Amino acid sequence: MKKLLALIISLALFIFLFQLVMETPSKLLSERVSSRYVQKNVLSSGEAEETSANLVTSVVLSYRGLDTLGEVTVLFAAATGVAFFMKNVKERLNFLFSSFIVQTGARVVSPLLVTLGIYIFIHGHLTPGGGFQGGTTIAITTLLLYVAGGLVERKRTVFRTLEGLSGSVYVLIGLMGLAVGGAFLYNFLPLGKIGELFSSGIVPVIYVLIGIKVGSELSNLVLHTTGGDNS
Amino acid sequence: MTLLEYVIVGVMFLLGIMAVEVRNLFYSVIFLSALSILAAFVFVLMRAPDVAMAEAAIGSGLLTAILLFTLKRVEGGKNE
Amino acid sequence: MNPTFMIAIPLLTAFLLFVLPKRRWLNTLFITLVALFTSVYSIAGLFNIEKSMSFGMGGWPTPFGINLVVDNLSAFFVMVTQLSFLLTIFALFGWYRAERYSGALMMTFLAAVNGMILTGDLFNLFVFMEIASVSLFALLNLRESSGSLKATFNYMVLNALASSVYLIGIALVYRATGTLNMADLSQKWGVISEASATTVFLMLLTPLLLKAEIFPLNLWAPRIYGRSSAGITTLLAGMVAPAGFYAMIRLFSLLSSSGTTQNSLLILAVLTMVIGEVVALTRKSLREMLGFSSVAGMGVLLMAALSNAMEGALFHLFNLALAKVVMFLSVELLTAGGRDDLESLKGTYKRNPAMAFVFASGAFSVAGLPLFAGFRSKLIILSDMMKAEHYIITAVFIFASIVEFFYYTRAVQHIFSSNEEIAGGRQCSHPLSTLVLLAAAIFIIFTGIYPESVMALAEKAQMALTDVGAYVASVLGGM
Amino acid sequence: MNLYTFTSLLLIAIGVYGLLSQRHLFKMLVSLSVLELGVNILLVSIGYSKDGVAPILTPPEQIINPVDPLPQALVLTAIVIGVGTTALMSAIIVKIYKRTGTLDLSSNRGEDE
Repeated sequence: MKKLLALIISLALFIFLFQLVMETPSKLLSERVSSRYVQKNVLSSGEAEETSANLVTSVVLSYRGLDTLGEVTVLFAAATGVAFFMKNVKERLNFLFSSFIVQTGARVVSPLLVTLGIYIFIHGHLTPGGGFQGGTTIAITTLLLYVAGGLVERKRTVFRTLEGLSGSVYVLIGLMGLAVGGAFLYNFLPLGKIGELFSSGIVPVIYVLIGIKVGSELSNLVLHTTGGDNS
Repeated sequence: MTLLEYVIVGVMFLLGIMAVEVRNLFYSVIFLSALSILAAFVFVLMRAPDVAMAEAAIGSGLLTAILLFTLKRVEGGKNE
Repeated sequence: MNPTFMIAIPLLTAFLLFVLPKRRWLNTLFITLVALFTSVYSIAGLFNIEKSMSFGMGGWPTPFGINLVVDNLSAFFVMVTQLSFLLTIFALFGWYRAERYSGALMMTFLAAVNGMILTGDLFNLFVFMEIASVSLFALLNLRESSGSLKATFNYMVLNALASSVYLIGIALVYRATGTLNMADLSQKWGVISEASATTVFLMLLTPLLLKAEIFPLNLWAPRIYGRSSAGITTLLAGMVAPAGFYAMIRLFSLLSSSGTTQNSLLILAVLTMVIGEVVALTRKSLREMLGFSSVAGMGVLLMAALSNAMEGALFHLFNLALAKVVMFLSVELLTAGGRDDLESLKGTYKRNPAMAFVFASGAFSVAGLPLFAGFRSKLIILSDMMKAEHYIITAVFIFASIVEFFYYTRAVQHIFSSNEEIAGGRQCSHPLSTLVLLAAAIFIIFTGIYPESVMALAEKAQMALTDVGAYVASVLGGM
Repeated sequence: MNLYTFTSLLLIAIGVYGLLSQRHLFKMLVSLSVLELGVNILLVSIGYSKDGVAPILTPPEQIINPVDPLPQALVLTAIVIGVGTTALMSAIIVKIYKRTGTLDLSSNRGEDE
């Protein structure tokens, strides 16, 4: 009976949303804010003022940089919250596939995965991917090492310090922009040419920081989900 | 191409229903993970490679792990 | 004042707490310093604002980048929330020694609330709302029980649902207008047809109504207020609810909404007020009573804001936030987290007379007793509503005020009634908390006698709210 | 309306259905995830145009007719926020289970009030 009611409500919601989407007009890309992002001509100066080849990166880190600082903070708060909840949970999960082969395999694969993660976030302004994707890859390595027999158990404090450090440096870079260019997160490094590795100023620097931060935050999250903090 | 799209959408619909409806919580998480992977594929079709990478790594990788750890902690949840 | 610091400094502190050595006194010191800094900075800034100012992040012109807006209205709200935070930090000094986790969460929470008020961008607002809620979820369980955990889970589900609705709204807004900046949006709002504009507007309002505790999205509130530690629920009543209210009236003034929206929201506000007051009357637990009363207070604010009494509403918001924070904190210190039903509170004034006095001044202020701050603001709301000829609502408001007056005097009477049994155990709160709360209580009475200074601020804030043209011009000025 | 928007609305409806019909906390979590996935697809589909190309510049050539990069940036944010809240909710679920021994809302066992 309750299911029937839920079904009716969700069907009604579907029809309602369908009509709503049909009714709202859709603007072409050329009339949207992002058309200027695509031309890299927000300041109407005629030349590229932002030089990441990956347009999503330039939106995420440059045009809407404050969102990204906030987003990293959400993750930070969530990881801290999980740690907060789990700090009194003493017992640990023991479903580790800790056979010799798995451990060796994890040891061999994990450096490769970390390298991949680092590659992804260093090239975040050139190719798809960036700090979040690379950071997640690193966190997945942590997960692998954990599942293969708790190989990262004693490294927890390192992750927490890394998390705090990269976050502080991120904010400090933002404040430096305020001091140099008069606006928080102002891009004060030389911009270079589109498509080169050393281009677009502070964007790759911040993406590397985000990579480290997201990587350590998600690692923390995973490790804390498995049990409390007994350091 | 279009046929592929319709198939994917159909499978996603089914997976979504199953993830929500199936009694066994373990299967539910697995269906959710599969749904995430298909969503990542849809993001690729929508020319959003960044989002697709994030969804594949976070949604179907990490989130699944976290949910499975949780499930293990609550001893399968005993859904009855 | 540069609003960047209001967000960046608390965030920096939150991250730094994990780098610095693990010492509780060090964490507490840092948090206290930051709270002092943001309060002083916001109050100093409030008196230096000539006109609306917009700060583009990253140096981008505004519809393209994210901007923070400082005008008399946002500065007023920032000031209110900073004072609530400062009071909470100082009052909890006695038992709350910040360990790293909760300390960092306090800081991210502070940054997020400031961001919610200062931002001029719809999606950025969403991000800050999420930070605020995520930090709060853990903090609400500082004194953990299965009740508080379940209440938090309930709140989280509702919150996630409201956020999804908001995101759908953002998707539609961006699809139709191609912008996410609030000022830019107010110029392009007309593109959306009347019918769907109302729906989209309500979608954007959903999480704000949830934050501002308006019926029917406030069903989470009684459980949270009743079961979490009262020292932390001050953050909800004194910070999150005002921030949500701010974003709501800002959107109202920027996006012209239809008369039906206004009227239906007015009905919701009146319902919130009436239900809140009446249920508060029936509650035995003091915390729950305060929770319902807080909900009812938000109803009063929205009602006044929607019926041409904005100035009084802003003044009342200030009084309400201060009184609520003071009351929650003194209840926490009076009961020491223990039982809080009215019977067990009999005679507690002997245990801690200072806290009893503080509670009484907060209660009388909210109840609207002459000499206290709340009386002045309620009077202004009443006369403004009479001038605008909202007679029926005024009558309901008077009825609700009488109910409120009744249950607050009952609570105060219980605390001050003599009870021989309890007289023995004398218990003191930390001298610093006592001092700060006493100062706040005296300030409430002072505002009640000389309301002019706060009133002038509220007046300026109200001017800033109505002057949409100045807001839009300052944000889009560079165009 | 394109096919992807349609899919996203379907997923949103499924998520809401799950939230309404399930009384098990873990299933509510799963339903919320489905709902958030739907919202994310909706956001990206707002920026999608039928013959657009991925928004990545290849330097010598100009980019012609890219899809809108802004919704993609928003969705990146939304995905990360989503995983954060979900992780926090699962931590609370674990705690509730430790205290009450059940995750079913329909049974009120273990309410310590």
